[in-house]
Amino acid sequence: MSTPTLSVTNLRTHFFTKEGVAKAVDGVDFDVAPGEILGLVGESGSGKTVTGFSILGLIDPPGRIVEGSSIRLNGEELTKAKPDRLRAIRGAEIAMIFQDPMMTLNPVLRVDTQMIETVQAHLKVSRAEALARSRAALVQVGIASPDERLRAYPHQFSGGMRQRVAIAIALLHKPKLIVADEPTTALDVTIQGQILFEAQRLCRDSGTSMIWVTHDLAVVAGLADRIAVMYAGRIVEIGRTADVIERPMHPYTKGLIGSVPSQNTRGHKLAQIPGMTPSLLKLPAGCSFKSRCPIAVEQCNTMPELVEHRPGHWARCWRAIAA
Amino acid sequence: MLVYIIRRLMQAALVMVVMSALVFAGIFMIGDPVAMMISPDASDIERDAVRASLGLDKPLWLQYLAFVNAAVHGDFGKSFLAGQPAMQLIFERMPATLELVFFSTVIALALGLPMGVYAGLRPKSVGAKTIMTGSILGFSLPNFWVGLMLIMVFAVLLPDLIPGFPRLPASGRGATVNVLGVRLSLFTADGLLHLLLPALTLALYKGALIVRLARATAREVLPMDYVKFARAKGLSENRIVGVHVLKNIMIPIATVNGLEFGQSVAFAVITETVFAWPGMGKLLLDSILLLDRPVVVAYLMIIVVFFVVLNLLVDLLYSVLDPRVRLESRAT
Amino acid sequence: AAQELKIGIKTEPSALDPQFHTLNPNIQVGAYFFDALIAQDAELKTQPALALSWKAVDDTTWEFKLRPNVKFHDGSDFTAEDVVFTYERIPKVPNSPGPYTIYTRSMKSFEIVDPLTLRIHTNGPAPLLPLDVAALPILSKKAMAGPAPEGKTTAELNSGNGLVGTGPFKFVEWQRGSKIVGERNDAYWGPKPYWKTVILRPLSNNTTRVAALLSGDVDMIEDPPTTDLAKLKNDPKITLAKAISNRVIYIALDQHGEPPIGIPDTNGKNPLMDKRVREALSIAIDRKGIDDKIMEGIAVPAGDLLPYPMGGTRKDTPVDPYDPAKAKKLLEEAGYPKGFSITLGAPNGRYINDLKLAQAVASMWTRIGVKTDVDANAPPVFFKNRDSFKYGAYLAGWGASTGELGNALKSLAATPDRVKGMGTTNSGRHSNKEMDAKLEEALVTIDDAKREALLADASKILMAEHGLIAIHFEVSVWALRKGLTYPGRADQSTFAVDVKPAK
Amino acid sequence: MSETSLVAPKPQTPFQRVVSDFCEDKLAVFGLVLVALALFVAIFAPWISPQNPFDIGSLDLLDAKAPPGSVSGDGKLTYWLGTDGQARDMMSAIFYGMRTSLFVGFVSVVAALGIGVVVGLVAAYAGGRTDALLMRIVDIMLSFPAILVALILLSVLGKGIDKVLIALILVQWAYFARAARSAALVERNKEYVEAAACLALPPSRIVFRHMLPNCLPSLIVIATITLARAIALEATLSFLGVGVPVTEPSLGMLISNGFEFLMSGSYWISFFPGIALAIAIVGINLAGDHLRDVLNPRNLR
Amino acid sequence: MTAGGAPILSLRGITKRFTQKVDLAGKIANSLGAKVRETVVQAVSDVDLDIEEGEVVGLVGESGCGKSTLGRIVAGIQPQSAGTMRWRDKDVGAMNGGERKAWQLAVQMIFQDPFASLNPRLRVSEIVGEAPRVHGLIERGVQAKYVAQMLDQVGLDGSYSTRYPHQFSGGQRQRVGIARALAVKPSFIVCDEAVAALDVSIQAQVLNLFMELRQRFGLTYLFISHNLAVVEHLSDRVAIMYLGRLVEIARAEELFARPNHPYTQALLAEVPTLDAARRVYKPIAGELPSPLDPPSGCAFHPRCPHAFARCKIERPALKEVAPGHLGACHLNDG
Ligand SMILES: Nc1ncnc2c1ncn2[C@@H]1O[C@H](COP(=O)(O)OP(=O)(O)OP(=O)(O)O)[C@@H](O)[C@H]1O
Ligand SMILES: Nc1ncnc2c1ncn2[C@@H]1O[C@H](COP(=O)(O)OP(=O)(O)OP(=O)(O)O)[C@@H](O)[C@H]1O
Ligand SMILES: [Mg+2]
Ligand SMILES: [Mg+2]
Repeated sequence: MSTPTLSVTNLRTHFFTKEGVAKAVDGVDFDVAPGEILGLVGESGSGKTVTGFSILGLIDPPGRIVEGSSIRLNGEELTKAKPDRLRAIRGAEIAMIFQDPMMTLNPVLRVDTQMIETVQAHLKVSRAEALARSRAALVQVGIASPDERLRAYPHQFSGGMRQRVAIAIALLHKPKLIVADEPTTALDVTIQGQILFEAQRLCRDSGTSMIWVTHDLAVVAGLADRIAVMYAGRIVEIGRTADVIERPMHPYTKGLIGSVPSQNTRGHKLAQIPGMTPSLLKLPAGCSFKSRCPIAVEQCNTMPELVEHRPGHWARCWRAIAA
Repeated sequence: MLVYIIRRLMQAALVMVVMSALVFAGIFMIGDPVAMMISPDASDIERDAVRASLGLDKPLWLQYLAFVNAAVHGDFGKSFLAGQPAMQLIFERMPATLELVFFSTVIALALGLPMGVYAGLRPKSVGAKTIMTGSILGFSLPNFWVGLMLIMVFAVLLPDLIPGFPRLPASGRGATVNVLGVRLSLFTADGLLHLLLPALTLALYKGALIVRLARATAREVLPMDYVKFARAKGLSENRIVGVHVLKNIMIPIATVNGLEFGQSVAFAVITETVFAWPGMGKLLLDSILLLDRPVVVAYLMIIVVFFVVLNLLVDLLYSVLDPRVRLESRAT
Repeated sequence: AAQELKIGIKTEPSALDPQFHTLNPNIQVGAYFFDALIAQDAELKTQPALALSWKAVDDTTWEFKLRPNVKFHDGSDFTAEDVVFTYERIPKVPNSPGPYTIYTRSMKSFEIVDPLTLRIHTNGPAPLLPLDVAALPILSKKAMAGPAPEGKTTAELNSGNGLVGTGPFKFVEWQRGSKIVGERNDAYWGPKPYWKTVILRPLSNNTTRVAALLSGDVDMIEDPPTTDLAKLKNDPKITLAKAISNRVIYIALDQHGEPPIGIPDTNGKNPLMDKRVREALSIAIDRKGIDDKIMEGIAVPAGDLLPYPMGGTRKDTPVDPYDPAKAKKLLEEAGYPKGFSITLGAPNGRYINDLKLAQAVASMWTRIGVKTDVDANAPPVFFKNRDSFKYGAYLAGWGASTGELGNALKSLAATPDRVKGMGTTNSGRHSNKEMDAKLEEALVTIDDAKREALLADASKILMAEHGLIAIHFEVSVWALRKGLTYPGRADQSTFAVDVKPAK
Repeated sequence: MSETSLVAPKPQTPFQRVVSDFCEDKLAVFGLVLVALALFVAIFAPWISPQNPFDIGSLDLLDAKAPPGSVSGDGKLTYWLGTDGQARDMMSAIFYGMRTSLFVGFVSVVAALGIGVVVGLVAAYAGGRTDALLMRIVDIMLSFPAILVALILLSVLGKGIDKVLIALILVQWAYFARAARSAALVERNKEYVEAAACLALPPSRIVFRHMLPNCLPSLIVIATITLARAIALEATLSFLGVGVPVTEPSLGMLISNGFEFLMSGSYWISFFPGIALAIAIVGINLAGDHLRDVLNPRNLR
Repeated sequence: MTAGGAPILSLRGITKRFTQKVDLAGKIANSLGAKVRETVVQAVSDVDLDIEEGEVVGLVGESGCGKSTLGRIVAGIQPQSAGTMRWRDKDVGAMNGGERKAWQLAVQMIFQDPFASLNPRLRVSEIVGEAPRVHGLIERGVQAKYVAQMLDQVGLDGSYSTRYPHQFSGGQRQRVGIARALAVKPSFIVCDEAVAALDVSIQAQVLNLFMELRQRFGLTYLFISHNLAVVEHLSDRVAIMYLGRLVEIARAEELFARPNHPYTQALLAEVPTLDAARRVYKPIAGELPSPLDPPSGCAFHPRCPHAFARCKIERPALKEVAPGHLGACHLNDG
């Protein structure tokens, strides 16, 4: 593998709230290679979004990236970067796409304003040139009559179009990495298809790396090169898509796969993971999944490490192979 | 748009009819205008004559019908007290009130908006808490008290105590210039000086309101996804606060301020009384106390129209500020 | 600027047409621009003005000799024509809320003997005609010419059109609510005013008015509030001018009969019908204390309806002494040893300290056992209540513009009679036939001395009966910046002509 | 299926949560203390006042305008805060004034809130013509000057605190009606309202049992602000001579009456009531402000 | 599913228009030369659908195509503008008071948003127990017991009844919503995107619950969703909706195996599956047109790869293409 675009090691992002310390992300490691799409999967509250925001340095108080974490973009350490440098990186080298397309664009500013300001935030170019770039970006994501669309306000767009505008904004500076946080969850299947199509084409054509966050394994199954499964602030399994889907090693991953309804499940009970995600405020010692795990053993009271059980296929489970 | 205006005007007409009927009944219930105005030396016969000449001898509903009939033809009656068309009296006074309210709005915005946004950005800071506590005083101190205090302090005490402290005029309107046939004092130094204290009195309340509103909306807008997205785009903090946040804050501020503008115009009564400001609020107050019904009715008519126009402007402004709003759909 | 006088007045006139509204501020400002045939001096005694002399030719005819060589502001001559025009215009003024016909009601016809001699024929004996005439400023017939029946209309006069008189000042402008500006009439027939320009600014709020004076916005104000007098007195930059006024503050007691109004605990008996009770209520009032504590020394305890030496007053009028012990005894004699309850009506903001006065009186009455509840209201409400007899007792004021007792007695104390115009403001409905007779005789007696004697008798009867309780005469106060003097006037008017720099 | 492994959140009622959240802000607690103080004084005025300022028989004009700390003419009483122009002990007057002001403020705001909420909710739920009609009435009320309303009432019904109360209610309910309507319009489109409709619950129940509790928090915050406004408005009416009866002065009236004494040096007649008013209002709003944050539905999640 | 017999619910020509009328002001404006027209959103057009007792019918379509509106009409929350709805062979429009209430309670709805659909200020005991009590199904005294029983049915502990909605997770909230519906003993449940807001793992729990309840109480479902996988998992029959109209109805296996309408085909192509093979997405072109101004003819023609001239002019009718399989496409004629 060539040098990764992004390399995250031991990322720990904690929220210091009045109820206690919420360890939203607690020791996450992964790399993203150039042009690679990494699917980050996990149930609600498992820390996917926080991981994304951590990479962009957008954690608001009371949250903080804890000492000892490391996020490297092409070798540059971001956790130690100055605010100005971070600002320069955001939007230019790392871009982000948010979940809800209805909320990510400022409703009172025209689309051109929101695009031009992004161009000008990182490049000293004239308005006209910024506009030309913006137009080009809209064309790239397949928006028809871009000139007209530029002069419109977000509310005049459908959800799918808005999400495409958001992607266009992310593309303006040809970033090395795009963090897409559930960008299709709020959209229809047909529109989701369009967005997935754009994303795929993009990475293929421009070599941009992407982290695609979702809670729906099915979405990333056909898209991602590799999949990372998160649970309670940690990555519990990571590997090539085919490996993870077809030969999952962590019981949680298995549970997830089993709970996806499909043709084959018709008339049957879906497999379901019992119980709920434990509160991040008081995680039990050891494996945080043990209370819901069908195959938990005594050993699970100590935290397992993320171990490469097969080539390129890592899992954080004592019984990974046994399962 | 046209429909919208027409709908508004129809509602205004309705409100006017009800309002004038209420005023007729109300003044009738308060007392006898003639008893207020005529010389106490006058005999009953002379009083009856005056009543007849002012049309007050007829049954109330006849008086009202006569009024409506005349009003439809554009005649809103003559002031009992001044003998002049009530509308004319009010229009004479209107510029003074408008410029007072306008100036105070400017002051309130200039002071209130930055303070409110600051308090919204740093809600836990000492500065924010001071601002918020101060703003409570701003809208809870009675207007007349603030006005009189300002007069005492800036027109009397400070200049007396500190030699060389500029003495602000305590009352009345300063030199005026004629702008398109309207007398305005906004454009002369003397005029502005006279405006200062009364405008400040009015601005205190408004400013307090703006501070609170700005803070509240800032707190609502800041956690929005689009603010975070703006950060993710790498925009500078200045642009985020100054454009993305501020433009969203301006929507409620503009709406509320527009409506408050109307309220202030309508009820600048107290400030005008305290500062002997020759505006229409003072006219209204005097007219109410002297039961000068035509003026009160005409005044309220004007205010209704004024509110309608203002609402319209506010809605227009609203649709300019907030592109999501289409006027037709907000027709209430 | 030099020779500019700015006066903070309490109330703005409603019109500049001197025949539109019989309102004190109108009358006051009228005197800046116009003269009447007769003027009233500071004590309200008649003085020659545009008329040099006048006399009653017979019971129903008065003859006036007019002052020669008087010019209107527009340079035209003043003649009897102008006077007749003026008087004849009065009934034609439309929509007047306070018509001047109350001053012309006795006038039957006018006779111009020669340009400077005028005779007025009256409906009956009109002893007070000179006083009526004094209330009627003379307009210029020429300047007043216009298409309306009344010549120039009120609206035109308000804008200055036709506002041409013979008075000490010429009209410059009126910005409603803001200021009235006059300029010295250099051709004035009388003593010329010192001031080149005079500006009247309406400042109705007491505190604002004082602040305006203190801050130098104005040179002089009317009626500083009593609470500020002490401070103003000690202020080295301010002088005060005072004059006892023609306004009496009194309490009227309901005497229409039974059941009483607002007295719930006497089993339907009206204690106020009893002279002893009325006396008790009067002597329960500590007029001196009120004068000191509430009026800050600007009131004179009253035992009559006008201060001496105005027409019909007696030099030795006694003021009811403060004697709560005796008051209690009188109540006991009258059969109210435990007193009773009563509501005292009062206006709020019509007379100097009216509300505080009512409260003080209530407190004093309560101390002798008459539990008093003050019902103070905004003036329109007060007047309505008073005129519809809602009060068992009410506090009010009366300023006899004529400066003689006939006016006050007729309005406040005579038995109400709609046709004769008697007792128009007698809402306590006190009635005393003996007094009525004296008064009615006085009202048709031309001879001044005889008339005044009759009035004195009438008022003596009234006061002995305690038909009304007179409390005090207001003392009018003006505050001026140091270096100005003002002699003060009994009618509470502020005339810029009389304001002069101190020598 | 098992739900037992779930970490059960403490069964804390919203009320308990509000209380515990509220107590976190020192300033708000301080505000609450001020309010408690004001309420104490107001409620117990007749028992803790040195003098009954309503009993005009006990006033001796000779003691008028005594500075703070003077002793009364009969030596029985010390006027800690001085006396006013009527020889009323300022401290007693303030206690009673607080009573009147808070009474007028609270009652008028609560009543106005009640009327406004009903009108606003009904307008929002019914929509159409009912809505238009109710809102026009609100418009009329909003443009009707308070002083005119007060004057009409005083002249028709006579003098009294209750009349001032009615005037204040008449003037203020329209604000609440507007606010309640816009809050209800938001609530009306929420799915829980549809759910209630689907359960065939009667409309009155949907409006008052379901929508109302969700509209109230924002209205209560408006109410704390309006309370301050109401007290100020009452003071202004007193200033214009159409306020509470002189014999039952409110703080606003004490301030406005005392104001004329300010220039002559008898500062205490206006100053102390002013301080008292400020304490009450600042207290109410400090507490109210924080209450707003605590009641914010977003914190309910 | 019972063969034969009257369907439990039968819709004929159900249409829903949202109209903004031209009022007096508009008329005046028109007389002044403005062109104010009535705006009509035809959210549901001419829907015919029979649902048998015990059946699960899936309703699928893009956002804004009128699924929720149809669901609300069925649940009696909104009246239709035209068409008739028969409940157990009785015209709903002609029902008397008692029948009406029985129908209203018999048809219940479960909503998409587990946060907005529960009143945040009511305790669970009230949320679930209020309606049965108000409607006299239970006595006040037994409410607590009844609520506990309902909660138990949806797999929640009875002790939760004193809690407020915010103290639950999304899946639990959805269960409370289901308990609320079950509490009035319905026989028909409209699920409007009832699992769309839930995580996959929770979704599975809720879907299982639906299946279980169906078996236990013989419930009939109208299951609205845009998630084809979920619909496929659950439904006996599936109806596809496009811009207010039903374009295809068939038994689930049939539909997924042999989609007739081009829109259905496109939809199926989009469904993400747990298929680790890297897929090449090829989306349907274009966006959903505005219901304010629907295309002429077949509403799908602007996006349809097979569209020809006739599609622009004539609207295809819903015709049987195979036994029990209805489709609305001109291709079926050729
Ligand atoms: N500002 C904050 N303060 C306290 N805790 C927070 C904050 N933001 C996030 N968290 C906590 O961090 C955890 C991870 O949140 P995150 O948003 O990353 O989850 P997610 O995996 O993106 O879930 P979802 O699928 O619902 O978006 C959650 O338990 C959340 O409660
Ligand atoms: N009350 C209403 N007034 C006007 N138009 C409405 C109203 N309710 C729904 N509509 C319109 O009817 C159409 C269908 O709406 P509906 O909510 O039924 O769609 P849906 O298929 O449920 O969409 P989604 O998947 O987004 O929930 C939409 O265009 C919508 O804008
Ligand atoms: Mg997330
Ligand atoms: Mg829907």
